[in-house]
Parts: sequence; C-alpha cells; structure tokens
Amino acid sequence: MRSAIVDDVIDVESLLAEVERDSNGATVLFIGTVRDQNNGRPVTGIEYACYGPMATRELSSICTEASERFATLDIVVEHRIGHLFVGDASVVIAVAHARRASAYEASRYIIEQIKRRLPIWKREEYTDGTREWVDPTAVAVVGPAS
Amino acid sequence: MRSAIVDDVIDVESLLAEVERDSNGATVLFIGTVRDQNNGRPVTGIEYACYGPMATRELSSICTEASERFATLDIVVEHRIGHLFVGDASVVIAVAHARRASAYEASRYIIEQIKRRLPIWKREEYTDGTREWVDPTAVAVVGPAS
Amino acid sequence: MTVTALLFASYADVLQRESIEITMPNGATVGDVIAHVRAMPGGAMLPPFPLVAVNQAYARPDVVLASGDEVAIIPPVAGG
Amino acid sequence: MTVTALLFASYADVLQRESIEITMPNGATVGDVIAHVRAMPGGAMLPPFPLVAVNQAYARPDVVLASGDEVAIIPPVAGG
Repeated sequence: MRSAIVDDVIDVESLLAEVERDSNGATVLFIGTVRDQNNGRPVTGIEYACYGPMATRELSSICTEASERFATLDIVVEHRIGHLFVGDASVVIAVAHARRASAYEASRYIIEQIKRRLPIWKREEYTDGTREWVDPTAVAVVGPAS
Repeated sequence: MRSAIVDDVIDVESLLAEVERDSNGATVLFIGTVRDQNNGRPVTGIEYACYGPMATRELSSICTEASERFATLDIVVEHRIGHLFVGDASVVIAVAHARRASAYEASRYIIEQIKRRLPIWKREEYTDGTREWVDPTAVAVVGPAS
Repeated sequence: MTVTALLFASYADVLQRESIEITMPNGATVGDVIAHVRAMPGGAMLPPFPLVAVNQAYARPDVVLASGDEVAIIPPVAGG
Repeated sequence: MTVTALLFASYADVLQRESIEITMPNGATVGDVIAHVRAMPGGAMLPPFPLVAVNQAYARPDVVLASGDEVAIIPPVAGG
C-alpha cells in the first residue's frame, strides 16, 4: 500500500506492477484525466493546487480505510498537482484483489473519498485565455465533474 | 470499440491507448489474472479453450451492449486463450468515458457478462500434476472465482 | 437431414470427440440432438438440459433444426 | 495566543494572501478565526461556515484552539 501527491507524470505501468501478486485474480486501474471541456466550456489545461501535508495524510488515510474495508494491501494511488494539459492523468488508482467485486468497490471507494475529502483544488484554463477555480458545490450546467 | 479472442500476451498499454480521447475524464481498466490457488488448491497454470467463432461474436455483442447502455464508444476488450501461467492476464477490459460512474459501470457490466455468456472454458493445472475443467456452477468450497 | 453437434471441454472429454454428424428426421429439435448425444457412450455424463447454441447463438431445447445446423453443447462457461 | 490561518485557491485570491498570523484571546475557537478572517478586506467572499482543518485534520467550528495551531480554511475541494 502506497500513496503520494506528485508533481510529475504518473507512471501507470509502474503502479500496476506494484499491486501485482500471485494470489490476486483481479486488478482495477482508474485513471482520471483532464477533459477538453467542462460544463460546456472548452478547457485547455488545469492547474492543480493542494494543501500539501494534509493532502498527503488524507490520501494515506483513504487508502488505509479502503485496505481495511475491502481486505487487500495491494493499493497504490498517486495524485498529480501542478499544471496539466488535456489528456494528462491527474489521479491514478491501482487496486488488486483475489476477487473482482472487492477490487472494483475498493477502487470506487477511493476515488469517491478523494473527490469528497482531499484538499486539492483546480483552476481550469479556457480557450479564451480566462481561468477559474472549480467549485464542484456550485450548481453545474451539465452535471458533476467526472 | 474493439474486441478479440487472442492467443498471445495482451498488451495492456496498447489497449489503454486505444480508448484515449480528449473528451474522456475517466478510464477504468480491468485485468483478470491467473491466481495461484482456487478453492484452496494450489494452481500452476490454466489452459483456456473456447468455441472460437461464437466467443468472438458473443464478446462483440457484449461490447456493443455496454456501448449502448453506457454511451461510450471507447471500449476495448481482449480475452486470451491457450496456456497461461500464474500472474498472466486472461482478460483485459479498457473503458473510457466522460464520467467516472459510467466508466466503472460499463467495465463491470462487461466482465459480468463475460463470466455468464462467453463460451470459454478453463482447465486448471495443480501442483500435484493433475488438471481439471472448472465448473463455476458447482458448489465451491470458498466462493465464486474472481 | 444432418446436423453437426459440437462438444467442448469436459463434454468433449467424456464423449471422446469434439464433433458428431447426426442424421435426424425432419422437424428434429435441439432437445432431440441432446437426447441422441446423451444415449452415446459417456453421454450420460451430460446434464439433461445443457446450454446449447445453434449456429453460434444460444437456443432453447424446443428450437426446430434445419439441415446443416451447427448445434454446440456448451459446458458451464468459465471465462474471465 | 497566536494561530496561523491558511488560505488556498479562490480564498487566497480574494484575501490576496496565503497565510495570516492572528492573535486571539485564550479559549478562541475555529469559528472565531473564521469571523476574524471574514472581517478582513475581501473576507466577506468566504462562506460563514467554510470547511476547516486544524493541524491537518478536519475540525468543527466549536473546536477550541491552542497557541501555534494551524487553521486551514478549505475551499470546496476538487481533486481527482
């Protein structure tokens, strides 16, 4: 089990390798990427900022909770901060488990808790040159961000 | 959207690349691997056999259903047959979507339908040299296979 | 008419073959093919109502067959 | 006693700073720090009950602070 806030490209292959174990039958990998639009506005990039020490602690707590609830130690999560372009991975969650149901559920638990609790903020940059902090609690035109 | 029954190693990276699209915010990858035990018996490998033409058609149907139900074309699935060792990937499902909930649900739908409908069989090989066709409908000692 | 029954995995093992050409009267059903195969040596190991596909699509036992149909008798699937 | 309020993202923008040293009477709570910050120029843009973490753990408004505490005022999070 490992988690980190990183400021460089996330190496998906390496995260997958970290959760490999002969007793696992199922691996679920989640990759969150920067989309080219949000609520109908064309996006060119996102600046991720965080409350570093707390984000690191909170992400570690989320992984520990998932590990205990779903009974696997094979969990690796990295969240990237700094400037990302469209298509870049902002968060990668690798979970492996003997059984697929638990692998899916642990993965989903982790991303939902990240969305709810991790002190990370993003400032979207639009094609018209403007930029804006995203407030997921504001009423959205289309729906909640992915 | 693409699916195939293959008889060589599945290239996970290449499947991930196939579902990439700027409008996607979430990618879910499922990897099913050969476990080192089943129902308490130590396993050394698995021979996968299939009803080739029907397996190809059925897997394609499953992907089309998932594509329509969850509204994404970014689905790639490969199921490997032949002889696999412990740790080898037997099935890889890559799904990308604008939203994470649909990406998870489409991925889960596909693996559950594969387990239910795909005409593929596996003969497990045990450390004592014996081998046996797996019958998931038989009463299991531990539980359903992952 | 003649149909081809296909056998796989444990079913192929107990019947010691992977396909069987069967001559049936016109109007024969999937169920008639199953009955025929179950009457062969080793065939009693098959369940009375196995999963069946006709020409690569799952089919019920009362489906009426045509000459040349491919009738696959499908053991419990174990993909993934 | 003195505590440090931390500001992030849109909150740092409206208050034009990322941290504030605040001298408070003993017994001051999280809520008192929020009130102090909201009375500063630009501070009215903050909600009356923002999410707060004391020393990197989420805390309710009635939590009593100690000298040296780090009080982070957390805008709506948007990770992932």
